[in-house]
Amino acid sequence: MSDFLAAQDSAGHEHAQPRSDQNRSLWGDVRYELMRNPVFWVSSVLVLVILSMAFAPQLWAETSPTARGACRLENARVEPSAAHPFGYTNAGCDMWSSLVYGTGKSVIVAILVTIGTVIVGVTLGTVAGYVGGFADTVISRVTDIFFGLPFILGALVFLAIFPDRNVWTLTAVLTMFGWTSLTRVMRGSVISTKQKDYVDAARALGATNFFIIRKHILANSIAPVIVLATIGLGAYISAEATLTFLGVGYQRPTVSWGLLVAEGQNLALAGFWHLLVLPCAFIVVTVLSFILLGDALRDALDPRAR
Amino acid sequence: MGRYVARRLVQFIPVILGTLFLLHVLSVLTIQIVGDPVRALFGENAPPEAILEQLRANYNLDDDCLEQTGNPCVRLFVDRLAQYASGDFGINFRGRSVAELFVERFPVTVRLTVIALVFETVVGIFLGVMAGLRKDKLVDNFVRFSTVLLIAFPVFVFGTLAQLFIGLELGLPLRDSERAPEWLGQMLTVTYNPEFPWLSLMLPGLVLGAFSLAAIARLTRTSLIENLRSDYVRTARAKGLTSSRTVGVHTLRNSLIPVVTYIGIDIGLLLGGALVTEGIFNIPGVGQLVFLAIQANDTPVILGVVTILTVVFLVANLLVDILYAALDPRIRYE
Amino acid sequence: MSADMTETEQVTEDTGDDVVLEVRDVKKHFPLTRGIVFKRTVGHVQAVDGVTLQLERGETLGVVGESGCGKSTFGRLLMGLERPTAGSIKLLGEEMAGLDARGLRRMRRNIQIVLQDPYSSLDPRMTVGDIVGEPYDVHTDVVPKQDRRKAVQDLLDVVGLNPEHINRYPHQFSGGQRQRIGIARALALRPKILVCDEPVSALDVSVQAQVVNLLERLQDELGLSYVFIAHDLSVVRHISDRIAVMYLGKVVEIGDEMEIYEHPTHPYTQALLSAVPVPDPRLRGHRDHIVLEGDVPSPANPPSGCRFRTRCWKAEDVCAKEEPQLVVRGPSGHLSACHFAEERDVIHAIDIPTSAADDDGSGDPSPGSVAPGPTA
Amino acid sequence: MRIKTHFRVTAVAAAFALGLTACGGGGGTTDDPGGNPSGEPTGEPGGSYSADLTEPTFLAPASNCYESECSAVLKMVNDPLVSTDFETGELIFDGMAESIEPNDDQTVWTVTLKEGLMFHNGEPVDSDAFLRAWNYSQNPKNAQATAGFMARIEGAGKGPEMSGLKAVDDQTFEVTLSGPFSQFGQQMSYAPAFAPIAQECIDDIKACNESPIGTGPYQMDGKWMHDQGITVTKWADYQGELPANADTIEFKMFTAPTAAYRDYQNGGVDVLNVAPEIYLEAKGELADAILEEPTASLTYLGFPTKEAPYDNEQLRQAISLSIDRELIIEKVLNGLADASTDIVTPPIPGSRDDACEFCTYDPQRAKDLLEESGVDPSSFTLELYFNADSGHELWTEAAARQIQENLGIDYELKSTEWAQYLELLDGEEFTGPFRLGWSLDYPSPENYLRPIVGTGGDSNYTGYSNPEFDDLVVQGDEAATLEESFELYAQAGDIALEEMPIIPMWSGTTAIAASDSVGDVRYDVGDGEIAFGEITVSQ
Amino acid sequence: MSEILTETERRSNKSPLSGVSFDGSAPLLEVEDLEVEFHTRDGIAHAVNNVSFTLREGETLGILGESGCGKSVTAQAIMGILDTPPAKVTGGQVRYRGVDLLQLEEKTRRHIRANKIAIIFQDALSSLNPVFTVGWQLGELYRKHAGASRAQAKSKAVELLDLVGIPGAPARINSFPHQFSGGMRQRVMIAMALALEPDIIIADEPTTALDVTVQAQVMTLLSDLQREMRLGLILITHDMGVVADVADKICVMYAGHAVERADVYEIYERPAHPYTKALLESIPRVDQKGQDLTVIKGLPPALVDPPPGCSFHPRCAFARDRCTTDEPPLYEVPGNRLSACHYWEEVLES
Repeated sequence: MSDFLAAQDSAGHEHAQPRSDQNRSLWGDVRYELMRNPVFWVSSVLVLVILSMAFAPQLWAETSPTARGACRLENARVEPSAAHPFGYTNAGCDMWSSLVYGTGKSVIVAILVTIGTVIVGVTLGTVAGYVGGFADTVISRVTDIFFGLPFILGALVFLAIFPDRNVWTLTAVLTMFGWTSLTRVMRGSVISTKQKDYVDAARALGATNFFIIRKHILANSIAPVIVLATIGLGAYISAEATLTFLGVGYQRPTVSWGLLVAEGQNLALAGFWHLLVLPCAFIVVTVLSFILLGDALRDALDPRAR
Repeated sequence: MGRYVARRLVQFIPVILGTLFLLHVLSVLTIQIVGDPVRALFGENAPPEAILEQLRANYNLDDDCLEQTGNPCVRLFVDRLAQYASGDFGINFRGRSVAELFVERFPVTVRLTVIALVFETVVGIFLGVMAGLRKDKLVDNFVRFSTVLLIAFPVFVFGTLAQLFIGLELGLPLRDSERAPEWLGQMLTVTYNPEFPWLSLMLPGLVLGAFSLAAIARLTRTSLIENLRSDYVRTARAKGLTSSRTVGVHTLRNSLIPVVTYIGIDIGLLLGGALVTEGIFNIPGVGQLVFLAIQANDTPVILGVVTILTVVFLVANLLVDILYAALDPRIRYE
Repeated sequence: MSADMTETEQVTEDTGDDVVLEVRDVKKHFPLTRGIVFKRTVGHVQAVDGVTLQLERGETLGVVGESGCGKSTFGRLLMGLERPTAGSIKLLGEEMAGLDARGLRRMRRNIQIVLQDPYSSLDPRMTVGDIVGEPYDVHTDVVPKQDRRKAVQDLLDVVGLNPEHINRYPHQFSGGQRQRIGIARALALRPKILVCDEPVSALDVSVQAQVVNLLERLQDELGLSYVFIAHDLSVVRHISDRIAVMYLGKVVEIGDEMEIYEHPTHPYTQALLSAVPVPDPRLRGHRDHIVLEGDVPSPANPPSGCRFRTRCWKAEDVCAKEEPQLVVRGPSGHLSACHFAEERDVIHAIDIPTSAADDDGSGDPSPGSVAPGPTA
Repeated sequence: MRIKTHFRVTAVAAAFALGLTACGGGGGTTDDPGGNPSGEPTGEPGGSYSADLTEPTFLAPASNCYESECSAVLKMVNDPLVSTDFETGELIFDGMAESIEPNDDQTVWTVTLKEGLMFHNGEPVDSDAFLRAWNYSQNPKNAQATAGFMARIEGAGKGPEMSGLKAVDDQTFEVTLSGPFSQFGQQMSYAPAFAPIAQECIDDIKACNESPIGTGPYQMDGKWMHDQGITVTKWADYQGELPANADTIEFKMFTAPTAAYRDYQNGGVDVLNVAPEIYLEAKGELADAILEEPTASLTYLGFPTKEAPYDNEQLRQAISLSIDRELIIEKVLNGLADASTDIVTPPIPGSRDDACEFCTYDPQRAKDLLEESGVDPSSFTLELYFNADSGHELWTEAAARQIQENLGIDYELKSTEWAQYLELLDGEEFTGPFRLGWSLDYPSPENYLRPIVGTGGDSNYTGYSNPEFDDLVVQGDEAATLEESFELYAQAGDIALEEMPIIPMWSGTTAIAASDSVGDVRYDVGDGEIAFGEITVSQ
Repeated sequence: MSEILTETERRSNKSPLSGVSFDGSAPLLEVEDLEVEFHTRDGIAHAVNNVSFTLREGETLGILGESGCGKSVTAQAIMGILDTPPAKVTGGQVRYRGVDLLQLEEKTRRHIRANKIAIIFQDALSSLNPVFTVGWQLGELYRKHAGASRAQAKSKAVELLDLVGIPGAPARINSFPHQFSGGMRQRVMIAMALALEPDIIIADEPTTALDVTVQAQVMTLLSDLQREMRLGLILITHDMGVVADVADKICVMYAGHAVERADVYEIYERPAHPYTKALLESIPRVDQKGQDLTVIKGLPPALVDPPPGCSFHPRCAFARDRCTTDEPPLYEVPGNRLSACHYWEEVLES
């Protein structure tokens, strides 16, 4: 090889300069775009706060509402006061610590579901989009099957099987009915990436399909999936609340936002507004943060939006 | 076009069979894991075994495979398919024909869905267009924020608030008033009223459509902004057309293509997902029917109704696809 | 030369030791399917339909034709990106059609491609170094890992890019520079043959020459053979030694650059050449102006006999019945597939009156009558 | 008579409910059975009003009705055979029976019907109408929900006709029981199970279910509008004694109690069962306008008495003592219950208000007893079972927390679907205390004691068996007078309350709201229902 | 050319412009010192700087330049269809028959478009609305500008398609753009531009995406129509061959500047600007073999951050120090030409 290169007359031709002076990668561009966006900052700080509550609630509240003696029935529904700015829940637990410790149940499910749906969606979407033909037909039809089942109905039927509802069953059911849209998006994205010339170029180099998928297809197809997943994450938090409201989500003594909202729903109208408003505020702010984060990501990832 | 429809129809078959089988397996598992739904009809006071057995036989729940956890009971599935093929969707635990139940409730849900669809489409597209035309302006940010809020609020909270503040605070005085027209009061009702089958579904329809309204507004906005940048909009301007015509005729129709796709999906979500709204506003619709059936492990209803719903959903999707083809001639002549 | 000369004879005639690529009667038909449940084939798009040609060492073969004539598919066939429906492609004497995946991979070290679109042919998420070094990731035995960076930088230097820009991303480069990156990637495995599929058509005029010159220099320095596929006949003429003119999946005329441009015998070639504008206003109205009617027919349903007859002003009954063979016709001695092959100079000014009086005969748009011949 | 089946609880209310069970309970006021009117009595008959209801299961045959929703309607449409006075436990012949006479050993019962009774369609109500209905009901082929009520009759559940049922003449029939049973008369006051059936109805049960042919003061006005409503109007030819003040009653169906309340606020419903989930809100708005009446529903915790450590009597007593029933009633049940003092709930004749020694909250005594028992509180985790989504989460958790706090026993809450819960019950597979409820089929202490605590009782899931107890109950059954039998039942109850296979928690209270346009709203003791027929409408 | 508009239509069509007094003796179009800026994230891009030219009846002006040189922006500025924001016309005049279009109300301006000045875009497929039939899109002009009925509009559309040589026009008006071939689509675009018989047609790269044979068809059609209808034609292209064939005058643009303006024969024979010269030398010719291609080194500058002085200096073989500081004015070159090069004499001689 070196002799081949040595044969080159390196003198006599000038090096063309790249046109852009900013040495940014594509992701660098995205980062740059995000840094300039106040929506991104606000939403990502909120998301960090929420995540820390989910994974390390002890940082935010001293005692878990499930700890021995943490809740006293005498305090049930006590409204916010200076000493206890968040008041007490219907079960006489401190509302703030219930909300903080409830974050985990609500958010971790959403995160797990997001991870699950992304894994399933990316895998199946890639296979369907890249391999095409029979595999595509089968995957597309299976996607249709799950898609044809309305989400809430499907979840209700499914959750009826697992009376012991915990993070895992909720994750399973939400994943089961959440993967379809990501698969479809990924499939479409892979199909368009597959047609890109650089894929042809790699094939011309003799790259194997696996190599091409790994190096080119995945990286270039996943952006819309990421955006959709972020928005989905917010939606799953909301979904947990709805399922709990319908009586197929978490059950006491678990603490989750959905449970608190469902519980506060009627009590609020009886005058205990804090029981509804506070958990709702947590859900809304969280969902809002994730959706706005997804929006910011989408804007940053979409070159046309610039 | 005919070919396109035919192909879509043929694609239905495996999807419907698949959905049916999926449901079947889920319901079989429910019985196997959770327990005998017939026994659950009676409470702490267990009835004579002979009666339970008779009931199990009545509801086709006496197969041995229902005792073996994990057994998919394929034979039951085949029987059921044959039964469905003859138009028999079984009876529920109250001895009523599932098909009849569905027919009774379906019109209500359809009305609700139609109202929600019209509302979300009209308002959603309007908001989306407003936001898209004034990108990054106040209107845009307002629409953006409020739509996200609609998405973030769990529907049951939203429904209750609407019921209280619109239905009671606003609607009740109207209904009590001598001067206000009756239809106005009925539009702002708190519960379904069979005497006003459309008007009393207005408020629930709005609640039901709120989530999708947000989605449609956002979709329209994105799509409109994208299309406004397209060459043919430039052409329309070069043709000396007014800006309202440029947007209203040349951009909007193209922008609605993804919206129409979404609506196709949404029909399914609305049909099946209406149960929360139906519960809050006491609407005897299909969603509620299924929900109650799930609570009671009323397998024949779950299977029968969800099957019909799936078919309806698929048909709705087909119609949307045809509409899609009507909007986009490039699809039509494929 | 007799019209009944067989194809084999043509081939043997030209085959020499220096032939690096030998294509014989290669066809690529894409099936057209229809059906609701079961797909049935209702026809074929005859993208490439019996192309026979050779490429010699150090030679540049230009392939020209209108869009849809099959020239790009032909390029992909050469690369093994499409498997031919029939026919044989021999690369350095080895038949490609019979190769398994591994064999094909090995062969790909000898033939590489430069793609048309400098934007979509580079993965936007990879650095220039990764892109140019990708061949080494695929063929791991070519350059040891520790030497790869150096090899890539050398390659960048070869194509006239600053080796220090190895960590930059494609979007930071202009179209011309991207095309250089594409060329560097194609060169990494030291191929013998480069298939250039419209390598400059997406570039700005002022940059086009940079790339064309680079390709020429590389050919001289590395002894490459080029298959240069393009629709721009000016560029093709500039770079090619021999030219193949394709129409609807077939080669209609093939010969040395001088033969094709100065003495074209196939009406299609003549029409093509006459349509190329020349940047010299003095030639206005003084060139043979052939305006072809209509569009290229669908390759799924090509005309019988001579495929060009539907747009040809010379067409007679025989053209519909009998497909003209690609044989040597006329005095110039190159191959042409026309029953009525006849030389005609279409690129030069016809030396008649210098009066600038407007001609009004050029380009009568009414169908059937194509306005051949000089005007004024 | 509501609690028996959990249709409403499990199937409906759970979805939208977060409080307690949506239904009230059977039973009624212990005082003046003649009526305890609320609102402004108008006294004038006529007019129409509406009341909330959950979709019933079946309206015909009546023997398929085993829950409060259908019986509320059937109560209007059907006359009972006989009623029971809750004060004394004696039978009242305000229904179709002229008289009901047992033989000496309480095995053969003769029922004599009043003259001239007929169905809404004109068919006579004669012995055949009863034989037709009862035989249909007991036949397992027909799988009737109340078939169990026929179980004591000779030959029940064996074929199309029972050998123990014979018509003497058009007006008289004889019931032969397979054993002596002094409370059979009271049992027959559960109207739906013992209702007659018209020939037209049995010929086309499906049609009859949509529009039942009854014998009562009201008849169906049009068909059953499933999930929307049932309207009944006064039957002009009614000969019976039951009150029917309003001309029409519209029952409006609601699946969610909140929706029902919203419609009440909206003026769409006049008489409303205030469900627990909206009680606080309604109480805040309506205050004293809400009528609160005790019911006969018992909530209790059962122990797997054969499982260690729950086989220890003192531990069971200690657990019972460590639960602050009053606090839970106040904070969780919003006062809608009365702490238990007996296994038999207050409105039932023969119930006592001081029978349960270990039902009061006494943490110190609980600790002492635990120490005495020798059970190490840290050696096990108390697994507390309840059925999910039926509003039991909050109080079971509260109770478990109190046990933990007072006895130092850690807890784990176990909830399952109703069907699964029943399977666990049937298999006696619980590994810790479990929640259950009970309500009467007929107003007799026997109806509580035997099924729940008696050896092999239909609803005895504790594995508890005490021959002495069983013996006392049988003696009660055979006693010649009600008073004697109540005394014997009380002795049996004392044994159960000492050994505590179950710990009684509380009996329920129902809450009713009525609009200004209706009066004379009363909760009927015997029916466990609002006395719809008595309600008057201001015009 | 058939009489497309009736007299009544003509009158009604003129009415929105009745308040504007056009000077029939003034040149068809005069662009003077036109300046357009784009506000981008990276700063202000000066897309068009002091561009001036004149177009007379029956004349063809070629605007020649590479992508990004501002030629399309100039065209859209004349049409008044720039996206504002980000684009903004910051100076100059665009006079149609003596009336400065930039000063007119949007309503009036709208009527100038299509009625007086029409434009043909490069990519006909994306420039035609994919969801409407071609006939509908053509007819729309008559319906909206001339108040024609649907039937009238339809028959006019057929006439137009006939005029631009689309076979089977009566059937084809019901086709959608994607059902046409590239060349046919471009004919539709031309038909659309001609519909209201404008005085000026701006053709923005009308043949770039087309095959040479089709390009020849389209260019022939365009120049025939131009001649017949005495249109003022502005032909915007990067193809030096195409303009050489049809233009009367050439304006060469580079980095937003008009660097050279001259008669077509002069400019090809003896370019007076180094950029024009380099361009001519860098393109291969079909009628010559073996010519060496002169490479223009480097790349066109970014418009946000143009080099000081002459924007071409970093790539210019003639550049001196002065070029890096002084922006060259348009020097008058003998032969009624203009060149924005300090050393135009040197260029001319070389």
